[in-house]
Amino acid sequence: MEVKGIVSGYGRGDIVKGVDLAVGQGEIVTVIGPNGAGKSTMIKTVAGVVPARSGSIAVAGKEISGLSASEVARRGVAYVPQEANIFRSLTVRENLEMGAWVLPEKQAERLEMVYGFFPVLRERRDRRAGNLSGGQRQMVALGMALMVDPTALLLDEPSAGLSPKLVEEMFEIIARVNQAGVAVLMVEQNATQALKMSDHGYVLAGGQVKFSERADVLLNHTEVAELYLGVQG
Amino acid sequence: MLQVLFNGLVTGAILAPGAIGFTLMFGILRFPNFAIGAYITIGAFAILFFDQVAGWHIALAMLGGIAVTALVVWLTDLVVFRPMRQFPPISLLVVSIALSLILENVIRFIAGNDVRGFDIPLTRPVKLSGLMFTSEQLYLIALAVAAMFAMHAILKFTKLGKAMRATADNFTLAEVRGIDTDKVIAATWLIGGALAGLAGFLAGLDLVIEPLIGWHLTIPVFAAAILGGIGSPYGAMAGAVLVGLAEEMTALWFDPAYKVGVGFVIIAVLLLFRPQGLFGQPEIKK
Amino acid sequence: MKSAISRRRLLGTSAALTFTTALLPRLALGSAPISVGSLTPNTGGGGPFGPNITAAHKLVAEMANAKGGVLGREIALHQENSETNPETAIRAARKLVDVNKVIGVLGTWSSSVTLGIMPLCQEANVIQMCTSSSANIPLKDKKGLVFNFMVLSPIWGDALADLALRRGYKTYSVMALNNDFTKSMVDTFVDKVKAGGAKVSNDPFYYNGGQSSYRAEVSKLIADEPEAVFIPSYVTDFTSVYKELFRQGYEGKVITVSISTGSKFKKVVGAAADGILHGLPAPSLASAAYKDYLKFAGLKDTGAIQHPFGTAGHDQMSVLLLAMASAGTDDVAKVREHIHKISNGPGTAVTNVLDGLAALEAGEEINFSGASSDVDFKSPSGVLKSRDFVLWEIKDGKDVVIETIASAS
Amino acid sequence: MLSYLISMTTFVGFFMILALALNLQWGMTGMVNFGIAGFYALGAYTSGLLTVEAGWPFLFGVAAAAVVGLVFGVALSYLSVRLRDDFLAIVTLGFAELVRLFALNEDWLTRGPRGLPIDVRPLSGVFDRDGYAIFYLGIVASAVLIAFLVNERIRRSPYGRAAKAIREDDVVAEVLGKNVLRIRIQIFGLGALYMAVAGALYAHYTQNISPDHFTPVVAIFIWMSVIAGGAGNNKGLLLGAGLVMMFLEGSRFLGEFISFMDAEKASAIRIILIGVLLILVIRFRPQGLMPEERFKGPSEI
Repeated sequence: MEVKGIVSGYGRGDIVKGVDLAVGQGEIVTVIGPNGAGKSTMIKTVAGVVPARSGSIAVAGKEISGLSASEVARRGVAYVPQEANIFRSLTVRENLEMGAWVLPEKQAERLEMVYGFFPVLRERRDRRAGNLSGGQRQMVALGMALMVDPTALLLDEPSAGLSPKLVEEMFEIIARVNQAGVAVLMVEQNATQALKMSDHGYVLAGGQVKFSERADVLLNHTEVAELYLGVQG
Repeated sequence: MLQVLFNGLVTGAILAPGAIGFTLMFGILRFPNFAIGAYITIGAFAILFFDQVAGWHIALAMLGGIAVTALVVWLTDLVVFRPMRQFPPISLLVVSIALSLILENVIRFIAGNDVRGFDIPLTRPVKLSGLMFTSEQLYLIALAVAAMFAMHAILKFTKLGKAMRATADNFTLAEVRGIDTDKVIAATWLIGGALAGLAGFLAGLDLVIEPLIGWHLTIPVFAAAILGGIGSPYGAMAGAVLVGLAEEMTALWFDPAYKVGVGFVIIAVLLLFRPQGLFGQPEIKK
Repeated sequence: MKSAISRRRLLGTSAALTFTTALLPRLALGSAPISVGSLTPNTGGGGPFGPNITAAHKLVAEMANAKGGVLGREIALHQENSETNPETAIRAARKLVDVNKVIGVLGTWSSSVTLGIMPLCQEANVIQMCTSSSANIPLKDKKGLVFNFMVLSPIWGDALADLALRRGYKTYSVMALNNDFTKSMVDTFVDKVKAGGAKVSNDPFYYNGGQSSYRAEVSKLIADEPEAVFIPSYVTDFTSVYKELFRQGYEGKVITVSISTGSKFKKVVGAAADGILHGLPAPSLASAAYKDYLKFAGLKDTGAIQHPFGTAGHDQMSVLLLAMASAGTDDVAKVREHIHKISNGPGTAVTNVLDGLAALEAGEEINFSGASSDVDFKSPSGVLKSRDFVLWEIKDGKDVVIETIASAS
Repeated sequence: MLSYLISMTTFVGFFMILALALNLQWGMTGMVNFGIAGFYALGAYTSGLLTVEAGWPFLFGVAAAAVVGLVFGVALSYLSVRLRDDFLAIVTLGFAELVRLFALNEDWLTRGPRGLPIDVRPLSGVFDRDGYAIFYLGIVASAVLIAFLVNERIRRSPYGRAAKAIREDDVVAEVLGKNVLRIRIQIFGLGALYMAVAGALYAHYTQNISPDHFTPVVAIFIWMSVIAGGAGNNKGLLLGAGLVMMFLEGSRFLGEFISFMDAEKASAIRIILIGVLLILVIRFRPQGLMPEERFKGPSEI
């Protein structure tokens, strides 16, 4: 996935002011940055939820900027929003079925795969998703995204609001999904943990990329560590 | 007392299809569509047309009328609401009021103000251990219950129905997941329109058909939908029966002159103290 | 003095008329038309009746115009819809009065509209002709410009109570549509049946039109199983109410006003309508005026009362036009006097505008009797002296006359 | 024709006051009110009853109407804090209907459907008919002018900008230290006061009121005025009110050209036209004919 010079925002001002980034096949790429840096808007722009005002977004060489969110989903790019990322009033199973809307013929097969990733969801498949615990809700959200057999996942703060133990679990799941050959682009507050499992990292501030490095390099970068990883120099 | 409950049930049965239709549309389109009353009127007149002008059997006329109403309602979306999808709810509310003025007067233009009724003879009641009812009232309840079950089946067991629930639950996520929201919206209008058509039939059976028949049902229908928890079809059904009961009781034990205010009072009290409705889940602040 | 001036003006006009006619021989009616306003309830509560009134006004005006108009001037009819809503009606009346300069506003139906436009009509010295029943109307008509073609509603209550008592019913329940028309009717009805030794078993109550059901109201009404129920109402709500009464198995007598039981009502409820007693101030269906009306309106004589308000509309326009012809002027004060003169007589009896105009032209005095009533007004107020009150029972889907009461008012 | 124009202008004046009131509540502060007819009726009946039954002079009646409008407005404004826009629309509509039902049913006070004749008018003996029409237009016009100036004053003041901040986002406004509840109550109350005063002036102008005068249709016309003119723009909605009245009444003159149609059909067509026009304005001119003026620079929050 190649993102070049995207600009986007709400209302009159721009929030994302020309961001370039790239996600290689099968890679995990993490974007970190302070609050208000435009991380979330950036990922929404890639997902087609917020329209890009300029710049290009290409997946496997094909341009997807300007497409609506549902068209982006059809192209195998599955976005998981940070909040309100499940259908609360539907059962777990119905949620997953909705995930397979664009790929109905593979629904049964994908459902087995997702249950394989998250056995607990199979147990609770007839429960209302809104009544599940926070961790299980995230599993539903992620599972729904996986139903389309995506080539890339876009995750907006997948660990937000989870207990430390669950955060650990979440990252493990993401790693497993990634090992199955899905590229991951995520935005994270838990920067250190996220970078540890990533191939590449970006630091976003003021709507622009401040640093772009291999994840391990970024982790040891003193300035980044001080400013964005909460490590005292 | 049993009789009062039954009467409330009959009124509820008349309100229920309209309330479900209203709440379905609200769930997905996120504005209170005031034209629901005009849709009901269209239903009553379309059925009347097939019944009296075309001379069809009443059951056939009902189905034909329901189909016509569904189509007209869907057309109002294509022509009026669709280009304004992103407008704030209050603008759409005003638009829907204007639309209901238009539809009501198109009917008046064609059919005039006269009172009319379906070609069904009135029947005397049957008395059964203190309960009094007529065969039409049983049909009426049966039709409303059938519509309820049909709605339940659609929402629960069909892919489109589930997608409707999903879209009502979380529109953005539905788009993100690639659900064809245009198709879902079209289905919502068609189904909502069909329910309004049925409501037109039920109201026409019970009341008198004239250009304002649906307008008179608008506020009770709103009240039923809000009472049941807006966006929740099952709640709307229960809400309809409760509004029916509340109206009956006000007229019996308070002052009939204030009956038409009951719907409003229910709405106000409920919205203030339990905005999610009696049966709804609290809405998460986004 | 004033009449002298207007006569002089009239002479002047006719001189000018001859002059212009000479110049432009093709302009048959050279002088300005006489404007008449029609303000009828074409939508809203009066919707089932308004269009008949409008059509009747138009019919009479066209008949007169076809014969060369009145006073040699064309009648220009300006029609507006009151929407049965005084807020709208006031502005419509303003337009009629201030723009069209009408001599009269005819056809208002609900009392709230008639009363609503009265201040501005009185101020502008414009005649009003209405079919409204509020007792407030004569009280507020300070200039004697309002002519009411309907008797006030207490008279209805009185006549219907008489009928009920003579039929021998001993217990009654009463409910009514909540409006001005019914309120005074209920009061007189209740007083009268009580005075007649019968019992009103419920506390009379009112309901609003446009409800989603009338079940509870009907249950409440018949809870004490009265021998008869009295329900003053309009056709729209009464149809729903009656369906409900029937479905709740009420076997007693239903008494109401005939405006609720017209042909459309009978079509909706079918055979179930049999047995309803109803009454209305109406001409005898055999009267020449009523037959004329049916002919002009292109209706068949069905033996049932048709166009209860359309007939009044016919009479309003006829009376106004004949009064102008009789007065020889469109000066309001004179026309007002002549309205009394031609409607009360004495003179040749006429029942339509054509005969009337012809008789006046022949120099006769006339006494107009209308399709809705004999049209005799009390003086100085424009309240009908009397109107025959006809009582019917519906039998086999048809109105059968039981009796006719000459009501004094 | 002149006296017709004078009386129509007077009617436009009532609409303008109502529209200015709605602009305070909705255009400037974002509070929905579909209960306009309710406040209008309260004002009309308050002044009408006090002058007719209790013999108060005109000015006192109008002042009492203002107070009653304010009281009910303040009471109802508490709802605006708790309800979403569209729900508030339904609840306020319900308020208006309850007021109308009260006026209809409590005839011991309001004379119910029989209507209340009001013959009290200021300086009624001084002028002739035409002169009085101009005089009364003057009264209404001054009321419009006062309301307009007050609105403009508010709009330009820091208070008005706070109100606007509430309209845009009341949470943000709260964070910025605005007393959201107080501003909402004050603005809604002031708007209700305008409406009641308009009602009182209307009552003494028409000299006969009944519950039928105060149907929800009034609210629809006023919303049309504000939407057509431009929410938030006081000048725009004066234009809007004028246009709505012109359209409502102007379509009467159209009637003369479609006289081949019977009256029932013609009036149906007229209402259809009104509906279509309203939808077209919202669709193609959502900001109204005169969009709200925006303040530039640091004063904007």
